[in-house]
Amino acid sequence: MFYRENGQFKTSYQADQQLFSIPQDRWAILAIIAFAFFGIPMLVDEYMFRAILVPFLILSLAALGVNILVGYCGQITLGAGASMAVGAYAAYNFLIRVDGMPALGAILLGGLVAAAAGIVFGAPSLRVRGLYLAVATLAAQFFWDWAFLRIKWFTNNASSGSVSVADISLFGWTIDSPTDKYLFCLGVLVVFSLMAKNLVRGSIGRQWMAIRDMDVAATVIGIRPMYAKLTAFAVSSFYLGVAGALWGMINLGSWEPAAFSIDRSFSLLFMVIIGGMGAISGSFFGAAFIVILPIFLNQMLPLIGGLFGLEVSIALVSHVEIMVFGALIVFFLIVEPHGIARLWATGREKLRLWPFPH
Amino acid sequence: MSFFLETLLGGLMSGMLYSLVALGFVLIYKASGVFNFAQGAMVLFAALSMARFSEWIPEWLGMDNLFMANVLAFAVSVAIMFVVAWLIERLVLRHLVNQEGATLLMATLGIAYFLDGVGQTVFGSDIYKIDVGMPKDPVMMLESVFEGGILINKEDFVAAFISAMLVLALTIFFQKTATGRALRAVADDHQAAQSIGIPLGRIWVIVWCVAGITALVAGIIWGSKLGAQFSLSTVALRALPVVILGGLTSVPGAILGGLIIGVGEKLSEVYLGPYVGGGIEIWFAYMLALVFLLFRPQGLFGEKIIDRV
Amino acid sequence: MTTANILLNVNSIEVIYNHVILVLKGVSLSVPQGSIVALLGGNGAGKTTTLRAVSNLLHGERGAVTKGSIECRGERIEALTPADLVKRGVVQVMEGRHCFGHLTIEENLMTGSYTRTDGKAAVAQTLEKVYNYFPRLKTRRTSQAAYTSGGEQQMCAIGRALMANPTMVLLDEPSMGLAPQIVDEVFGIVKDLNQREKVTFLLAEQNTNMALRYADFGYILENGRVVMEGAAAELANNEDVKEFYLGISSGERKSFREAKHYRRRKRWLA
Amino acid sequence: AEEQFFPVLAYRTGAYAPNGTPWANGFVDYMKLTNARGGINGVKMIWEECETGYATDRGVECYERLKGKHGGATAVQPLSTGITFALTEKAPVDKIPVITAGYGRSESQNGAVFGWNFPLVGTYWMGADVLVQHIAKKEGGFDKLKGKKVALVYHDSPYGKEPIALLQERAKMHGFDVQLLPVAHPGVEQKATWLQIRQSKPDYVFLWGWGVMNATSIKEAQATGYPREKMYGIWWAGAEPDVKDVGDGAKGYNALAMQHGAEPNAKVIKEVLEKLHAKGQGTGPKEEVGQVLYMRGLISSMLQVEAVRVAQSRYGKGKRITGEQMRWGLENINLDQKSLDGLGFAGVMRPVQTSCLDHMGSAWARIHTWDGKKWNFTSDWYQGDEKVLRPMVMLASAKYAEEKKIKPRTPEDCKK
Amino acid sequence: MSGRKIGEVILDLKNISLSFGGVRALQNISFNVLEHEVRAIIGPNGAGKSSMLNVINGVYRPQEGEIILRGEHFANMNSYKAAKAGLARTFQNIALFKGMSVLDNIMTGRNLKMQANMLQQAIWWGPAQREELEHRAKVEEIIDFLEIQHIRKIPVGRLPYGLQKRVDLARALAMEPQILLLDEPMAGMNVEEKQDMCRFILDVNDQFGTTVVLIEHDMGVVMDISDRVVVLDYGKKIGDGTPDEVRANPDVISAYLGASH
Ligand SMILES: Nc1ncnc2c1ncn2[C@@H]1O[C@H](COP(=O)(O)OP(=O)(O)OP(=O)(O)O)[C@@H](O)[C@H]1O
Ligand SMILES: Nc1ncnc2c1ncn2[C@@H]1O[C@H](COP(=O)(O)OP(=O)(O)OP(=O)(O)O)[C@@H](O)[C@H]1O
Ligand SMILES: CC(C)C[C@H](N)C(=O)O
Ligand SMILES: [Mg+2]
Ligand SMILES: [Mg+2]
Repeated sequence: MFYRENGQFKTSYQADQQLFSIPQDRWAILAIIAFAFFGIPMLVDEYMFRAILVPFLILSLAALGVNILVGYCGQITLGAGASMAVGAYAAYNFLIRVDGMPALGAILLGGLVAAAAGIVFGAPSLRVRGLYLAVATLAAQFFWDWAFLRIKWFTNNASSGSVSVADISLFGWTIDSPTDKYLFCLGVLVVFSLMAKNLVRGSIGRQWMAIRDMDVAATVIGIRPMYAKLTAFAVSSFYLGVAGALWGMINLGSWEPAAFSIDRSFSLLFMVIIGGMGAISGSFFGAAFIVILPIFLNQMLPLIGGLFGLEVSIALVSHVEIMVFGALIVFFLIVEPHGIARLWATGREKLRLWPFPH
Repeated sequence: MSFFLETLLGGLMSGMLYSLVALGFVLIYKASGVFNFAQGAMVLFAALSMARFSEWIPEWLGMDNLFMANVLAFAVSVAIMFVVAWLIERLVLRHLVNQEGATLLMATLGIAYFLDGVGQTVFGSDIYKIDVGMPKDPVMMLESVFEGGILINKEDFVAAFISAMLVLALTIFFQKTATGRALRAVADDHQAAQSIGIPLGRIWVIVWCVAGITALVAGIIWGSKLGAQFSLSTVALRALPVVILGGLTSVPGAILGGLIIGVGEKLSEVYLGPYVGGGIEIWFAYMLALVFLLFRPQGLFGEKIIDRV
Repeated sequence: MTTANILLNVNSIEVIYNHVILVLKGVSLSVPQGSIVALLGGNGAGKTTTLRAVSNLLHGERGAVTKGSIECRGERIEALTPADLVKRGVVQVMEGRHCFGHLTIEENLMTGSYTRTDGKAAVAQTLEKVYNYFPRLKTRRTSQAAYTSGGEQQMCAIGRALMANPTMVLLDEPSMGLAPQIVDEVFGIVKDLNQREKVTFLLAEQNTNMALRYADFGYILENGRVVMEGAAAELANNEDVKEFYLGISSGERKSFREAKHYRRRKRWLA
Repeated sequence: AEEQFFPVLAYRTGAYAPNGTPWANGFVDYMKLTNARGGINGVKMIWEECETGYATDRGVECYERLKGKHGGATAVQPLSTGITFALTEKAPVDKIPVITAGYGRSESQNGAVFGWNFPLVGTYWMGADVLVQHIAKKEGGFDKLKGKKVALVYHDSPYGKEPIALLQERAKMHGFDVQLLPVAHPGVEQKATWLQIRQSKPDYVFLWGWGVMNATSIKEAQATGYPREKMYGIWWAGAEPDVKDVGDGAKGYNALAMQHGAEPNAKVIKEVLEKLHAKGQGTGPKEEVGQVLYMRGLISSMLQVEAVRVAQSRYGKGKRITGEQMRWGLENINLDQKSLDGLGFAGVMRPVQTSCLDHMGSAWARIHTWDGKKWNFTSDWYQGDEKVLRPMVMLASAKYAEEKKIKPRTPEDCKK
Repeated sequence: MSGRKIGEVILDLKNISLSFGGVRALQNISFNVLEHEVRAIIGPNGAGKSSMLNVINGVYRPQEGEIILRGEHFANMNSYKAAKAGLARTFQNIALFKGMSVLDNIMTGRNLKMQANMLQQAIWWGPAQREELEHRAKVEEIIDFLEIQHIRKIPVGRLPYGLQKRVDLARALAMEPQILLLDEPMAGMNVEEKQDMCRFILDVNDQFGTTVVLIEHDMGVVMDISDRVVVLDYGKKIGDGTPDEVRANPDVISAYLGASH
């Protein structure tokens, strides 16, 4: 009904290959982006920006990176946090060691360094696969955790191992207020999402997916696994590195290696699986689920308890929070094993047929 | 020399303990193709249950016999792990038949969160004591051979012995029973297994129950060493390199992997650590596993990864 | 057909995949005790889906029977698990073989006997029987199934189902990928089991020629609907069936070289 | 009536819950007690808890969430050195004092640079200094420390690294060796650490642990036969959860007491039991009231309450005060023995006096030892050595000021 | 017959032997393929037919023997080299990329011919888009040719078996191969569908001059459309010649065809 496609004809392959080939989608996306840039800054308060929106944007970017590797190229990784850390510390070092280094430059260079590290630690994927690879990527995770904790040079000899950056600026725009931070991250995310979408719909994206779905067949049609896997590691790590740099420099301001610990790696993987592997939009859904749900539960549970006249102790809230969180993960998987993005797609398919059931 | 031996022994002992946790992973993977991230949470849950019931039961029954209290607590915990297995099958796995590995893995993560939450709600989040009478003080041995002798930790010794027995029992269970074959079939292809009448539900309950009991034993041993507390669930992270090094599907692999990792990480920490600032054992363990994988991508004893067109 | 000895009765079922894809649009069929019933139809007609619905394997494909009923010996079976069904003697041989890749051929066969309770000796006897039917399997008994050839895997899948000593077998494309000789043999085995051991077969087949030769009764499925049914011999003589399913027009087999470019397919229903 | 809002950053789940929970119980109980006593000149205290799990990012999230609630946070106590580091730059912007009683960054004692950090009653440098003084005394003088070896077993985080600078400074002065042994979060894997200790046989082991790490260290010491008598923990490694399930194995283990130990007989504890727990309004189990970490929370809370009282004395009795006014209050705490006695803390702690330039306010500590059942004081009072500490604090804070382009406040600025 | 003209030897296999542990899948097999011809390989199950194809395009490395492709000797062929050299194939156990749409599956076949670098692809507008459209047009021709327009956008995992086989063929065709290796392309199809498939194969052979190597169990098909047939039996070659010669060969009859054919 809402998706009435009758009467919409495509007269060229170009039209058919557009990002969002259904006009309704295209307009919806544009409207969302416009609202994100202009509407949200007028509507929400500082807390929303700092505690929810900025983390959501940055983690979406990171999830995008993980999704490229896990969802599109089928290489499960548990070292995403390490890539973020590499990006963050590299960007930090560029910023403080190179005079006049612009912040954006440092962030992008951080991404590149992370990409290089990603290639090195992705190399085992040429031999090791599946869960074995997943666990092997933990080697990178623990190694970098250790390196940033132990090698003083990385932290500019800070005795505590905690580093911090002052407010950063971009072409004279000092990014210090929460709204600035939000807009900056949003800008980065929009550009990077677009690029990710382009990559995955182009020939490199198809190579990744081919490797994911059936690598022997892929080699037979002339795809080199080495090239496909390592580019996936590189691109993914680049995204993660940029996200890490943003996380450290924009969101946290000061951080220690624990900010990029194995928990981060896990939660990024969750985002991708819950959100939808192999769907760009899945990264956003997943990040929203993982970032917002715990905060929401944390705030709502006492209220719900209050409704029933129960005084819910803080410890209990925390415990119930993780219980509900776990239960919801399972629930969503049962409803749709392919993630929220697929759920969304199915819903859309139903809308197209609506009001007929089939 | 005697110090080297001590380190080696220490490594072997911790290796045995890792094996015990690794075994839980292997069991479930082997039998259902699921990589069970909830294993750590199960260890914690089981340990908490053991610790709390051995404290509560004497209170309720007003008795004062440590041994009896432990026996009863163990029995109750076994029952609880059975219920957990049953619920997991009912509420989760049953609905995810024939789904991909990643989906199932994710589901076990959900289970892990849930168990962590329930465990702490029901049993509390303090450090609790598990006292099954493990000897705590060290003994010196071979004092005549080495100067100062070598120090052996009795507790580790007992623990290693129990692990070895458990492993033996499980190996027999897998190889001598018809269920063993059915388990492997399920791991390969849920749907095909169903189509020939293997009752997935029952198989899963059995496997998770066995894994639960393994977790209980691991929980008791680790718990009596470290206290039953939340961080027990992180011992799972120590067991992961063991699992992949030994091979996800191999019981003996879990043992040998555990020994290699245990020895490797202790030696590295003690002999290499000081030169680079210490704290290297965990990544060293993973690197070690990774190096092995480069030569044998399926781990030491894992089933060969099949790719054919 | 009398209703008295109907073993399986499928009553205008509707099947939906993934909540949105409607595949079966009211399929009804019945399988009498001791018969061989063939389910024919082109690619995507819904043969496999029908068999899955009967054996309750739809669940794992995220499909569901949304209308109609399925009865086995008068008992509704939609709610049973596949394992329950196997205990009642109904076994499916899945399309695309689905052998347990890591298990050896012999282990694969042995898993088929999981539900058996009649003792080791009886099982060993059945194993011997299967090896007699498929000598090739015996020579490959110790290799892992994933490394056997396509045809060997197909034999293994069929043999595995026979290990359960079934009273009814749902066979999904048994001839696929088998050498002509073996195809003959497989159908021979089907006939043999049917006549000697009174095993009932519901057979989804593309090889219409073979299927109609051995079956008693046939249903033709198109687009999720039954478009034609009748005794096998009758169907085999039907002009349309001859032309479209047997490749015989005006009494003669046409050379594959002569096939025309334009679309020839006639549909009974859109 | 007016209300004064306090965020409570606590951890009651996860690996650090056994230690975080009693602290939070004491912390909240004192606020309840204050309300029961009629508030601060009639101003009621309200608070909201947020679970950080001792994780820095979640701590920051909690801070952001709570800082603006109920008219704004008065002060925040993050209960983690890592979170303190993260908040150090945010606090001046938001104008919310960060109180870190007994933890945090040691150089933040210098209020001229760290205008919003308050490491009241103790910093890790001061703690480490006292420990060195103590072992020197045991050995018979600082000169006897030459050639000795001290192993530092520490939580591998900003917290654990904090004392390293001081120990190295002292080591240079007296010629002893420091062996650094990091333990990764959460600290249950220490076998290799203790094998190394067994090999190098240090004369003393200092323990800078938190959560299960503490108990694990003591158990490993037992398992490798290292004498517990030669182990000294910081005050976060000297409470009941650290030793109680080790039982006899912990006998002889020492830890620094941040002035107080377990104080079940203190007047204030009697009052808490009577006014709160007897009425079922207490926080946490009754048995734990008065234990070491509970006391620490209670004292942290009391210092905060007293700072509000001080601030009110300047900005208006019975009025709600802002974060900025709170800072003034914190810089002008002057708790003498008499006021402490009045509050029920007689015998629990020594007087505290802060100033704009000294945000610590007291540098006293002593040792207590576990006898298998309870903690007993086993040393005299020590005071952190100004001559060692002051230069280090000045140097480090000057470096910080330069990095962050902060202009240190002068005594004149303080008068404003 | 059409205008195609059988040419010289394009692919020559010499003394190929391949074994897996104890299984001797291929024993000293030699045969050749002429340019533009349709060459069939037949034999009982497990004879080594698929293994032969796997050897030709480098999935398996034979222990002995060599492959001569257009005069060039390949001691160790690998899949990438084979693809570069113009070999394409379909698979017995369909090896499509399950998560991708039909269109994307076929587009992967164009991969070797696409040049845009990663940065260009990320930006999309410009060279990447131009190239993409160019290849899309080629792919659409194939889609047209195989009459699978209606399923273009559907993920292949959902397609019925027969259509999947057709997509598999489309993907191979997209590579514009000189030699097309087909492993049981008609398994699981009914007569009518087989006729379609034959038509496609013959058309490809005819219009593009593509050489076809075909494994098939349906003798009707093999006899009707192939120019020459090689017969394998448990690793050994037992016959080689025109369909009529092979049909008359007593070894072949007893090993494979059975009396009825
Ligand atoms: N898991 C699934 N999800 C969505 N659609 C499906 C699924 N399985 C089958 N279908 C669709 O259902 C229809 C019928 O498929 P089915 O496999 O039953 O056909 P079939 O008659 O067995 O065909 P074939 O002879 O090719 O095996 C097809 O259009 C197919 O696309
Ligand atoms: N990778 C492998 N490892 C072990 N054995 C193998 C492997 N590939 C093939 N084989 C064996 O080699 C023999 C030939 O197999 P192949 O697949 O080539 O047969 P085929 O002629 O294609 O048979 P079908 O007609 O049944 O497909 C079989 O016995 C098979 O088991
Ligand atoms: C309670 C604490 C603040 C101690 C803690 N280990 C720290 O970070 O310093
Ligand atoms: Mg089918
Ligand atoms: Mg084959």
